[in-house]
Amino acid sequence: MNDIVYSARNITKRFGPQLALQGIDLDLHEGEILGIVGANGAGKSTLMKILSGALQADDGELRLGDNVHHMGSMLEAWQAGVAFVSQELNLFPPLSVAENLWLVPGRTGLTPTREFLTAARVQTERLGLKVPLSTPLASLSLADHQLVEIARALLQQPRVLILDEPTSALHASEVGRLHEILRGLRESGVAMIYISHFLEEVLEIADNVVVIRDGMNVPLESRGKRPTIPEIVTAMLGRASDAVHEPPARKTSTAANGVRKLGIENLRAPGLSIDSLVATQGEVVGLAGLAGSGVETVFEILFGVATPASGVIRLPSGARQAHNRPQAVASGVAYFPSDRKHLGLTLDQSIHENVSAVRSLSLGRDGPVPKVARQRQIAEERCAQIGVKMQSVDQPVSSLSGGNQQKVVFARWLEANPSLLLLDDPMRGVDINAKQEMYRIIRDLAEGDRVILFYSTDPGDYVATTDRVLVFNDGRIIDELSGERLNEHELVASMNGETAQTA
Amino acid sequence: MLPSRLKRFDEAGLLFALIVMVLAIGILHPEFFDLGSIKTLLRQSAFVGIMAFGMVYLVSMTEIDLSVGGIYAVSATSAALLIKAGIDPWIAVGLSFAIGAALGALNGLVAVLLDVPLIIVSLGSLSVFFGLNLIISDASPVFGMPRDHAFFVIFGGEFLGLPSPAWVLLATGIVMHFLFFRTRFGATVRAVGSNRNAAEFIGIRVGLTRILATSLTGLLCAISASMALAYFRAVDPAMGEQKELLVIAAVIIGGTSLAGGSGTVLGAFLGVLIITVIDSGIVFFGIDTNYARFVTGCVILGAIALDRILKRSRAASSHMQSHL
Amino acid sequence: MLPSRLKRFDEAGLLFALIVMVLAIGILHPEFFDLGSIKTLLRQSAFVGIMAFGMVYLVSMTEIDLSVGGIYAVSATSAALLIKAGIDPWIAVGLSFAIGAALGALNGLVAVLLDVPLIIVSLGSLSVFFGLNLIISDASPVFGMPRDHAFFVIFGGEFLGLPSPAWVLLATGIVMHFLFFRTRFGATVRAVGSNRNAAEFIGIRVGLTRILATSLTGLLCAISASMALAYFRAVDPAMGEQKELLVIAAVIIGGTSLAGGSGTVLGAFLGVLIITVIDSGIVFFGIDTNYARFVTGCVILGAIALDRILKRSRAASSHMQSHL
Amino acid sequence: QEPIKISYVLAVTTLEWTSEIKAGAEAAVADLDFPVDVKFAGPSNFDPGKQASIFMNETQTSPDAMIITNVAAPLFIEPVREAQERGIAVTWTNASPAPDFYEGFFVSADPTQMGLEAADVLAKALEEKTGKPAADIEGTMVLGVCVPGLSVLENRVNGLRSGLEKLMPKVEVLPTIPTKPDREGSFAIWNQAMRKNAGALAYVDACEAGNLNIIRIVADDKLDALSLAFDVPGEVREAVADGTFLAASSSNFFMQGYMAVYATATALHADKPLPSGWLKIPATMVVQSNAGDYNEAWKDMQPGLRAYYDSDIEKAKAAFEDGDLSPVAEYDNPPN
Ligand SMILES: Nc1ncnc2c1ncn2[C@@H]1O[C@H](COP(=O)(O)OP(=O)(O)OP(=O)(O)O)[C@@H](O)[C@H]1O
Ligand SMILES: Nc1ncnc2c1ncn2[C@@H]1O[C@H](COP(=O)(O)OP(=O)(O)OP(=O)(O)O)[C@@H](O)[C@H]1O
Ligand SMILES: [Mg+2]
Ligand SMILES: [Mg+2]
Repeated sequence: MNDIVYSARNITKRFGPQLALQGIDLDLHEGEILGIVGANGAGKSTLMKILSGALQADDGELRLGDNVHHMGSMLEAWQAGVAFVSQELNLFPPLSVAENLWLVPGRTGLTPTREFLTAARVQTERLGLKVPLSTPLASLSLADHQLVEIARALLQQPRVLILDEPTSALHASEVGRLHEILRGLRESGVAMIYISHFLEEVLEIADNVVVIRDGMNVPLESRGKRPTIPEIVTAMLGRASDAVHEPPARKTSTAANGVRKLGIENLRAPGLSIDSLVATQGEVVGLAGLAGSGVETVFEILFGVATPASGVIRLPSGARQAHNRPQAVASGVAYFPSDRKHLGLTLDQSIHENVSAVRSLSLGRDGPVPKVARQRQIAEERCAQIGVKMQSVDQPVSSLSGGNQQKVVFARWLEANPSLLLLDDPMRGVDINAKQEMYRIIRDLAEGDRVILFYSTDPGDYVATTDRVLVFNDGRIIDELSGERLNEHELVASMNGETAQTA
Repeated sequence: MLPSRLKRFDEAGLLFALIVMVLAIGILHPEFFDLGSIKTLLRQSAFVGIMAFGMVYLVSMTEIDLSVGGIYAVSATSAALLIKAGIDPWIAVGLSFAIGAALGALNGLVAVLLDVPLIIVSLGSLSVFFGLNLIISDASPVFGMPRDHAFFVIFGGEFLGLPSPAWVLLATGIVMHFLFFRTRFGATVRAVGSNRNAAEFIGIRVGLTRILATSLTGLLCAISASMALAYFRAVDPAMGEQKELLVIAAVIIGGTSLAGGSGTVLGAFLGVLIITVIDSGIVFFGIDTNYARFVTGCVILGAIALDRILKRSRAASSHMQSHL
Repeated sequence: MLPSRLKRFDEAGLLFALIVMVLAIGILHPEFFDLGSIKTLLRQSAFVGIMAFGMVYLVSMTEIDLSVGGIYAVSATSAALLIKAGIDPWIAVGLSFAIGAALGALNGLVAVLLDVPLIIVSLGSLSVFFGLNLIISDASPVFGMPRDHAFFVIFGGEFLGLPSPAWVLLATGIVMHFLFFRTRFGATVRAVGSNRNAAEFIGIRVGLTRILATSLTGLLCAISASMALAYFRAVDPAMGEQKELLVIAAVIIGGTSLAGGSGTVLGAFLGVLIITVIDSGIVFFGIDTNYARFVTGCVILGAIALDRILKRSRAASSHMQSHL
Repeated sequence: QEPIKISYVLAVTTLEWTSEIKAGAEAAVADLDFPVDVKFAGPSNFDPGKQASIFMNETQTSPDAMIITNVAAPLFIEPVREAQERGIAVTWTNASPAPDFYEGFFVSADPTQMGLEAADVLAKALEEKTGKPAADIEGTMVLGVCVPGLSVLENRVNGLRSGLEKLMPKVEVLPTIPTKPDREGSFAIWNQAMRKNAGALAYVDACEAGNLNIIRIVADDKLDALSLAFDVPGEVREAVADGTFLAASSSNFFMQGYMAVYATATALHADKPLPSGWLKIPATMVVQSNAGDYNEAWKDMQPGLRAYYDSDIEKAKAAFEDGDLSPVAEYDNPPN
């Protein structure tokens, strides 16, 4: 075909002893959105980094149009019209949104031009970013960071646009807006690569789907015109998925005496007003809401980061409200943060150091002179349980793929053996199989004497794990979904304030 | 309008600390408000301040240059030697600017080639530059400048009632502030400082940016040195010694964060003034030599504490406001 | 087994640089291999090295303490004054350890309370401590120690053929290495240095960790000071001046990264030796006073370059190997 | 009667010779029969840049006169000029105001002369020790200086070097080694230098820290080398008294401080301008024979040294009153 804009042949990449990519081929056509799927650690991001010049292949050939192109650096890629939205955000928090958008190689001039600023404003508004361009990036949420990164790439007016998990921190409505923009670009002939672990999303937007497994192309055998999710999963894993997940046998809240519970009464804080929230042991309670609805504030208060104006809190461990993080951790509260890069991990330390950090450092459970051999062994067991794809527990966490890093965040908090788990989007960027595994682990954890509060940007996660969902809007609980009503459709409607039925 | 601007004005705490100090000295010792006293203060501040502006760029890139005093010394000595050799002072000083910028660039180049932080390189080049200074000056002072030449008259003297170096300080300050916050180069410096990996990742020429910043710092050292030469009309081999800590102190007291990505030229300016005023205060209060250093340290800590406490309360109050 | 361990031995480049330097001096000037010469070198290294071990902890937490020289001075002077006042040297030195640790803790406490980096606080406390030293010593030397007392005999003398401070250096080095890599405290220090936000997030008491680390550094300064006191049997008011740069140089040449999260006590030890050997080399090669500083700087840069180039080629070769 | 206000700017406030200056200055104040206020200032560590800025700040407090302990003339010439323009009298001490500015009033001992005298002392001692005439003595000598480019120190070494060359032409005086101003730093350097040049006839440092370390190493290693000190801190004085050290050549900072204050105050009191020229202070060579008296005088510096130097002080006062001053240029270009 002669409308191939960008192609890769026999791309091979090693990291030390590990073969991350082994002879991958890829063709990208004009006006095509190519979905790429694969399990965590399959090599998707590595391939994208090579396509965008951020990494160099050990072997293989890249062809841009009709010419062999050596992508020596990202600068070359930008210049060749290839824009890249990477999985790990590459932004500058102290700089303003405008500066972040403007500061890409190839732009000349002393200061941003008026035209550029206008274009930037239009672009960010289309993506749904609701802040002035002069706002420092640091004050924005993770989702907004992701939008800025996408806007930066779009403003480059690329011929080829690569999006590596662009939606992992986005809410459904933002995803919708993005897809609309991508379709527009497709009309104008831009070729795109779209990576996501939300397979529905990929199927919805992509013209074609490529599956990568263990650094190799896998043929996608489809019986119909378009592949189905089970077919994709089979290709990704090399076998049929273990369990097509069934929603849990939901419990009804039993506020029996003697069981551990979390109790919140008359909680008042900036942007938050809760009259009563009770969660008992064995329950997984979903807290859902759109951006700024107050869920994060609840988590922060329970974790001792934020101080409420008033209210009574009783933690499952029996302790009163914690006033700082050490106290919270010591009282059995665990907070699985969504921002793994900044809050979740110490990226340049080894996996076993990361896994043991809470247990050994915050809680001191391993004594003043922890045994390294034992720590490594525990970390190995934990990582095997959650399915972290790694070479050894001695490698730095930064060398893991994004999804596998997320699993390490999960692992380190499990080590705390907490009685109250605050899960803030714990499955961000985790592949479908691992997600099933994490659903199961969360359910199992709930079987012990724990209280679990769960938040996710993916409505499907609530359906898959929680017993009931409290819907937040503007700092108030406006709805409670359980039983029959706990399905994706109702949930999204309720979050958007469209509760037709009575609560 | 004004109060809200003031609230966003990050250096208010430092300015307040400075004003408190100035008033404390001036009310008890009105001679301090003499024009002469103010002039001395400004001239002193200029020598350190001009260098500090360059260091703001480096610190905001999470870099520290310990060799600024050495660059200052070599620039001053080479200008003086060239003038003695009969070269026109304007040209000699121009050449010394080139030398300063080149030494700075050399620092940056070595740091980029070895891929190490600038502080490591400057630990070595600090000695190299001061050593070079001893070699070219033969460890002797350089005297005998043509004191009637326009260069010495203009920059060694006053302009509109203030010492010329004070005007140069002001001018470089404005330029450096503008460069830092309003230009592509400044934004690149801040970007590299805030997230070097990301900057590299998106294809910003990090090495080039580092070299440009060190070279700019070198140039500013040379400018500062030329002001000192114009005023002192002679150069001593000990010139520039121990200046690095002074310069770093000004930048850091000024509020430029070592975490990178942000910096304040205005803060460095206030930092320099605070340090200089403390020295004046010690003299005006006639503090015993044995106690002077102790008091200096306490006042520095006090100024820092005042600044941070004000910042925090300001942050808290603006937080409160937003709740209304 | 051995070669692979050697490959993982990060300090090989430094060790190589040191060996090259020692051989270069020793082959041309065999007197350098005198036991006496080695002893001097070790004793001298001990004074700086013991302090550097504490600074490794701080730098790996992305902190810098500029006041180490001040703590060293106050500890030495207070021990000497207490001894002169008739207190038993063992007790006096013990008290001076407590003073050193307390001054260090004070640094940390102020930094935590104001929520600023240690370097800012130490810019002030540097002056406070040296000022304190002048006040307590009345800016005069303290001498006339009971030189026959066991403390002076033991630590001012030798043990098993080497200067006692060298043994103390070794002992503190081993303890500090172990503490850094094997204990909860060390791991906490590294975690805080690697990602302070993440450490705070999981409930690590970051403030406490910072105070403990500064206090440990203060203690090590006092230990180093006691070694100097034992050997020189006198204290100058200028003692410790400008030691901070020497200590920081040792740590950074030693390879502890300013980016935080990792550090090397062994590297700091080699860094100290390199600096001391350069001084010896200048003397043995009889380098002219005017050139000495220049040469010192060049050798420092050379050692750093050698280390980094070896590190890089080692990284490349281990990469290559893995391809086979 | 308003006291005469003098600001005395020291080069460093923590070395013992500084307290000697202070004691001398205070003794002068006590001797004068009109009120004089002397205020001391200066950096606590050696930092000429800082000293210059202290000087400038001091001039702003409007004293009647300033006395400067000069170590880096280029940094003070302009500030001094400015001070003089404002009507402040300025007296230089310690090191001369350099070539540009030889018209000032300058009070100091002559470091070149001190070096020459030290060479004399060394030659005599070696003659005694070896039984040979000085001209026939062979061997090496090692000199050190801790701050290259500091004229006081350089002149001491230059004087010593030229004296040695004249008196003992067969002795090889090695190139000056760079030592350090602090005790620990200087110690390692001297230790290595003495090892490299083991068996030298003498080791001499122009700096205090070096002197102290040489004493220490000579005693510890039981070396048979001579040494003498410039500067006379307590440990050196004791070492001279007990014979470890051959001699100590004192720049006589007590008299420097005394005469600087005395001359400056007298001139101001008489409403006369300060003269131009060098009021030379005799240097004191402390050897074992006079060490007892000298050390006794130090016990209570102000009356002690005042009495010890009484006749020298009277002579210097007379020289000042008679205008019997040497040209300042002699400091750097000694007449042959
Ligand atoms: N810098 C590195 N050093 C060593 N190994 C690496 C490095 N970067 C990636 N790897 C390894 O390469 C493999 C592929 O990683 P990659 O990030 O491409 O996965 P991915 O498909 O993007 O996964 P995810 O869905 O979790 O983002 C993983 O096994 C990972 O551990
Ligand atoms: N520190 C604060 N100061 C002022 N307002 C705040 C503060 N923290 C939160 N808010 C406000 O409280 C509301 C709830 O915010 P919160 O971060 O809890 O939302 P969220 O549900 O976690 O949103 P997201 O999905 O974006 O993470 C928002 O309107 C926010 O602006
Ligand atoms: Mg990935
Ligand atoms: Mg949130």
